[in-house]
Amino acid sequence: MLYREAGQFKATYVEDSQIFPIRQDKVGMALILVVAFAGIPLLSLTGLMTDYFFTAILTPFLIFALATLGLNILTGYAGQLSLGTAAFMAVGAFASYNFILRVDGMPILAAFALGGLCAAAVGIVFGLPSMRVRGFYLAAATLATQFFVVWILTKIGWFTNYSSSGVITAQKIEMFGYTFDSALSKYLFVLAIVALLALLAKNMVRSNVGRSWMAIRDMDMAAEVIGFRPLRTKLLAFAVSSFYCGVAGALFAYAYLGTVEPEGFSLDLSFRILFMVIIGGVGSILGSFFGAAFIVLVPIGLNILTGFLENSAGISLPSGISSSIELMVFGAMIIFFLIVEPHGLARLWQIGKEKLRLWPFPH
Amino acid sequence: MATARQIGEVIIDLRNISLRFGGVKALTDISFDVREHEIRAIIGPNGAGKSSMLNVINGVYRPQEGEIVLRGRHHRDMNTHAAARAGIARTFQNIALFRGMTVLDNIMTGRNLKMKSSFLLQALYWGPAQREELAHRRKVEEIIDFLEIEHIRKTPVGRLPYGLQKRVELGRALAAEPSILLLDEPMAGMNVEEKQDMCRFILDVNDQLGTTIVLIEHDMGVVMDISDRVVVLDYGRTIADGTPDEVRGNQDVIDAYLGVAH
Amino acid sequence: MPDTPRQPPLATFPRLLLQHAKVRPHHPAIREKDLGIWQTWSWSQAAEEVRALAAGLAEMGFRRGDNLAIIGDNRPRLYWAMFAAQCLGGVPVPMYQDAIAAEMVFVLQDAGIRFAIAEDQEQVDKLLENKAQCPELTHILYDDPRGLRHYDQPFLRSLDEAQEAGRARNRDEPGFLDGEIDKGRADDIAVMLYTSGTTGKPKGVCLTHDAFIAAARSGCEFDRLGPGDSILSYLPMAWVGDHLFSFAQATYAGFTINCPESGDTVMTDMREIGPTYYFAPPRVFENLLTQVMIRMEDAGALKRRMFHYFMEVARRCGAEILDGKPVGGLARLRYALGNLLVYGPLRNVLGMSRIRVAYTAGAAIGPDLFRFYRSIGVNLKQLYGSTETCATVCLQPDGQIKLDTVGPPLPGIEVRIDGSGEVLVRGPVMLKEYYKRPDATAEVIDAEGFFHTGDAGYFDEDGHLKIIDRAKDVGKLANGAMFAPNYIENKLKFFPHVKEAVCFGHDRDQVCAFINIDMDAVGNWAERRNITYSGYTDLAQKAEVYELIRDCVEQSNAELARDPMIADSQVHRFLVLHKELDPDDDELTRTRKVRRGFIAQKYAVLVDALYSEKTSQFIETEVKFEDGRKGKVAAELRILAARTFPAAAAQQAA
Amino acid sequence: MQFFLEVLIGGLLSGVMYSLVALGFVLIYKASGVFNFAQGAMVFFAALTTVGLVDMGMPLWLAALLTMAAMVLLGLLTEKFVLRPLVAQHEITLFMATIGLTFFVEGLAQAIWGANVRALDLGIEDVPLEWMLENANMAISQFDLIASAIAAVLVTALAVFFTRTRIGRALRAVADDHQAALSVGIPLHHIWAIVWAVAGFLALVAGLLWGARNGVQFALTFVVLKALPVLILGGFTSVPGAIVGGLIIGASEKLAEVYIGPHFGGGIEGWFPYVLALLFLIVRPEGLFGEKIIRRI
Repeated sequence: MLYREAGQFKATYVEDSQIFPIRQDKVGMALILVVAFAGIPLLSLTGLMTDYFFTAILTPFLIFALATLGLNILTGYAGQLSLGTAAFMAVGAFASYNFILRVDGMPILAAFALGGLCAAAVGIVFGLPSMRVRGFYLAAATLATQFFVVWILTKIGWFTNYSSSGVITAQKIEMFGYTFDSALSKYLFVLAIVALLALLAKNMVRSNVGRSWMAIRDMDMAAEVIGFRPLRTKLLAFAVSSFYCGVAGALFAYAYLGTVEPEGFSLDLSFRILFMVIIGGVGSILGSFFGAAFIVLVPIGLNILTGFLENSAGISLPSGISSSIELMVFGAMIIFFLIVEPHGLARLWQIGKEKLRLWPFPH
Repeated sequence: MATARQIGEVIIDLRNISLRFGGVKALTDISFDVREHEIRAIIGPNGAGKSSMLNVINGVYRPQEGEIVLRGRHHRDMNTHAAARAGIARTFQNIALFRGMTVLDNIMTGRNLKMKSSFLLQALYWGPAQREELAHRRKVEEIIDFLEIEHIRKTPVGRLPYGLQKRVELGRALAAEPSILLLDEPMAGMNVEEKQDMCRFILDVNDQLGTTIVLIEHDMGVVMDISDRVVVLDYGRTIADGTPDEVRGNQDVIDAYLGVAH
Repeated sequence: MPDTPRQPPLATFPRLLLQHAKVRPHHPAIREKDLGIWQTWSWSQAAEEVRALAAGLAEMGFRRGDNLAIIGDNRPRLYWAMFAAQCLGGVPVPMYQDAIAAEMVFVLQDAGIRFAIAEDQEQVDKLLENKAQCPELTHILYDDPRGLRHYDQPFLRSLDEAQEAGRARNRDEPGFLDGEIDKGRADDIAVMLYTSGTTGKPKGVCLTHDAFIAAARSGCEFDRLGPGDSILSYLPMAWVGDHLFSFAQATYAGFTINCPESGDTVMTDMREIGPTYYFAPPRVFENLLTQVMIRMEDAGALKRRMFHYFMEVARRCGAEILDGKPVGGLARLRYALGNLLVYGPLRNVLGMSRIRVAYTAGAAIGPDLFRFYRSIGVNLKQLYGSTETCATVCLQPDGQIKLDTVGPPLPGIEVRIDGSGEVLVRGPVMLKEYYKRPDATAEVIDAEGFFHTGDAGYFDEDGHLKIIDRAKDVGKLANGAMFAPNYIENKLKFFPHVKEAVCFGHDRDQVCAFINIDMDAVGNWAERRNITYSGYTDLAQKAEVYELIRDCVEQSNAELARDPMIADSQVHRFLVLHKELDPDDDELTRTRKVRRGFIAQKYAVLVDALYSEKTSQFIETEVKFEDGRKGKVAAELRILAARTFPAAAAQQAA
Repeated sequence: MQFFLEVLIGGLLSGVMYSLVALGFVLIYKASGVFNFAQGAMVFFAALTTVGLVDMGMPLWLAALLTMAAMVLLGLLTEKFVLRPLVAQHEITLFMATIGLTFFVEGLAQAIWGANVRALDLGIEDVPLEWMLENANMAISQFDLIASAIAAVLVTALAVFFTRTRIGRALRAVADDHQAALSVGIPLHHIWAIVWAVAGFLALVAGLLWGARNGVQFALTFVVLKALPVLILGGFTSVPGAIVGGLIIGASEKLAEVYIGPHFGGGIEGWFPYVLALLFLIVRPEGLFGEKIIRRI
């Protein structure tokens, strides 16, 4: 209905292969970016938005979206299931920490990039079994990453700068003499990085490299026969995915938590990011954002609900119950989505969009 | 229709190929050759080893014995990547398309060996990478035009009917601009009209691009119509080899194949 | 728009083309959907292509006065071929691309074709088939080389080759082509269009540059068409409408024409391009509406209700709002909401969002159908004209749309109704002559210079022309009342379930009809009711289908009863034909007009049965399949009586 | 040498426990092609339920019996609401669904019984066996020995059940070919229900044994993580593989911890089995007893 596409013809392949070939989508995306970069900051300056929105919702949402994007590249596009996402995030976080700590004048962005590259290197090493194994054999192999990385970060004091508790405190984010210490500035910092990396990811998946991933995912034998090299393709997916997770991990430490310990990057975190992929949409860049938003918002919604029940309805709930309920809700949601819409919120969005494009016709 | 293509030298020579899976013999001492620009058919009853033969040629299976001579170079066996580089493309008996991708993207994958842009440039989708992508897009559009599948260009292949999927798969193979095209039952499961179309495409490819074609097909009418030479397999052995007319008259073939299976 | 088009420098189409190339060199002249995108040629590029092609043709021996046959779908190079012929003082003769080979012989011979340009292998094959019968045909050029690699006939060349030769010629002899173009005069024949020949052999209608430029100017000025407009060119190039809208008007005003990828993709291509200017014969509008209704059937209940509610709103006030008539504020508000929710999106999916003006002509359009498009905000108008008048006689002006008239005569056109009710036309847009047929020319142009259209009609009180039927088709019932079969058939055809209708009644005491059901609409209807059927013939003879059609016939009878002039023409008995009327079986013309006389003869046994007491009749008919094979269709056809209404009673009821 | 043996035996004993858990996986995988990641959560659920019931004053045997019923119910519900709607889906999808199930079951267990660590007393003391201590100077836990014995009996019983009984054979048929299984005359749903019930029983036993040893706590869910390398090593479809794999993992993990661990600051138990399994995978992707997969196209 909102889509009025008549007359939007393409006279060149450049126009035809744009990320948003439909004008309405382009305008919509531009609006979202304007709101994210200018609207929200302006709103917060007027005091209508408290820091809570940034520290508890928007910033973690963006960071998780980035990690989800990373996992989606590996699992959604290249079809290699990984349960070690948190480990790659940990590598990114601790590597960035050490680069800044040990190299004088290391620019923060360079440190994050190097952190991501370290994660990519680790990803390549632990992606090697994908040469021989697939499916949940591979998933089990990625669990090894999870345990090994956390163990090594805990056991080797050098990584945590010999902190007795294993906890590190991330350095301040400083660039060009400006310190990103307010909630708003950290949000903008994260937003810029996530927006850029999302664009790059989209470019990759619509180019030959993206097609190579999807080809391996959909029919590896045929992919091999037409000339894709399976191992190289898979390892590249591992590397890119780990890079994204690594950068997300660095942001997790620097722009979200401030202090982290290796155990913070637990298997549970890996699972949560996998859930974001499943609920958001396997093999969809947009879905990564949907999934992250969903998983970030559900506990908040549940908290509000239980708070409401206790305060207004006078029902007293046993302590700790809300985290149990959260687990159950997550579990049920995953099963529900896998059964009802295995392609997640992104597919629902897609269907809705198709409906709008054909409105008033049903199909 | 008059034909201008000249059948040339031997391009693939298969010598004494034997292939076993565990204890099961799939191919036993098979030898035959394929000449440049010809349409070479492999026929035989189910389980005769036809698909295995194609799989040996492009390196999916590695035979235990024998050798493959490709353009005069001797190979103990092939590997898939080297085969693709050497200009061998193929389609599969059970369609092996990338189901999650559109027709356009599927055919684009066929051009991967010709794409040189670095991964980073692709991520930026900038300059040479974009130009390369669009140049190949044009090539792919020509294939789409050739196969008359313009209307489904942006449809995910999983949603297409069988006959069209077969056509898209041919498109993906053609995108590599192969010099040798291996077709594994390209007309299986098609209706008469679809078969006619597919025949026309195969003949056009062979004729206009000079592509050498090795073809497995069940429909005897089609095989006899379009191929230059036919090799007949039965139980993993060669029982006849020659022009369609010679094969048709061969008593072993009549006994083993025509008389029994059909 | 050219400043002074009457000036000699712009008196021919090639000169107009060169003018655009000079004035708006980078403005898109033509687009074609090819290889997935809309390939675009600017006016200067188009002019260059034309120059190459013209010089190439000259190089191959194309001479002043030669006729150039052009056969194919709407393709840029075929449009350019028209210019190329004109540049050299030759005459393009576009031919219907779906004609079978045998049908082409006549035109090839009649026009003395030496040069023919064919779109592709299919058309080349047809020409080759006729070559023996057309010894003069010595050059065949083709656009698309696919499949033609092994055609080694020396007279067969590609357009690429011709253009290559032409470019060389233009390099070597720069002044040559301009000299040829300069020789062109306003009263040279610009194009020869063969009439579809409802009766007898086709005649070549010779139309001058002057006439066609006058027609183009008249239309462009009337609806203010300018370079910014664009049109989808999908109707046969041999048809006068396409030549006027896509060739003459585009060349006059400098707007963009768009060629669809293929016949099957017109709908999608239309949606992509979103033309500002559109033409379609009534049957296309009818099919579109049928599609809309069928697709809406599948929608959810809520959406369906919303759709019907707003369609009702539009029916009440949509056309008035479009005409700028006073409409109440609440109705306007409702319409605005409907526009947001239904009409706008509907125009969008139909590709009509940007249409400023759309025409229909060629046959009468059902008033409800016409009103539907206007009410959803498509500025659809009716136009009246014929091949002999460059399709330019009457046109409805904005704001003065009447559902049952074709509007007042265009400026500069004189229209007169003669004693027998026939419409006569005089003006600059008239044909020069029928090619090599002075007898036929004399028959249609009288001493005063009026062209006899062969249509019956009259002017209403506002000076709008109302066309009833072909003059020769208008007959009388046995009781002396007027019988205009087309008028009744059109009424019936407006029902989505009726595809074609053929009415009989001349010199008879009552009217009876053959009906063709619409396979899509009735098939869909049947599936909803779980009626199984094996094919067209089977479906057509289902009792339920007959009841459905009877309902349509009776509704149309009720409407006919309202007009005392034609109340006697109500359909008393009808049958549903066992096969679809088909141009390949000569039952329809290529423009899909019913050949009533031929049908009456072919199915005489059925007509007799209609006028007897029989309730069924066996019939066996030979049909031609697409591949040229022949077969037989046989069926026992049921005949049903329909309720008729006394004229007065119906008026009371209404 | 004595110390080595002590470690080896201790490792083998815990290896038997791993086998027990791994067997639960193999069982379900063979019958329904599902890699049931929720097996660990089921162990946790079973232990917590039993302890909870005992704490409410029930005798152990009754609590165990009721828990068994709950496990069967859980299995049936899982079959109906998770597996049946996902039938014929890709095995990775099923695997991810069981991760969801893991969360759900963990949440459910804690929602009912709370998240506190509880002790479970089976009446077997976790003390070194005196006889071994005196005669061989080796500290072998009495509890481990008894637990292993129980596990070994169960494992053997199941192996026999698989190869000797009609239902067992039907189960194996299901794994190979659903059509063939139907022709045996046992409805597929029944087979799956039986399998999930048996898996629930295994979870219960494992939960009781592990819970009694280490306390009933959330960490019990991690037994699934111990079982994974066992499966990789032994092959997903092989009962003997699960047994041998469990022993290998149990023994090598303990030996590595004792002999290699100190060089790295200890705690390598968490990942060592994985690395071992991975290295093994690269050599033999189908596992010790798995069938070689021929990829046909």
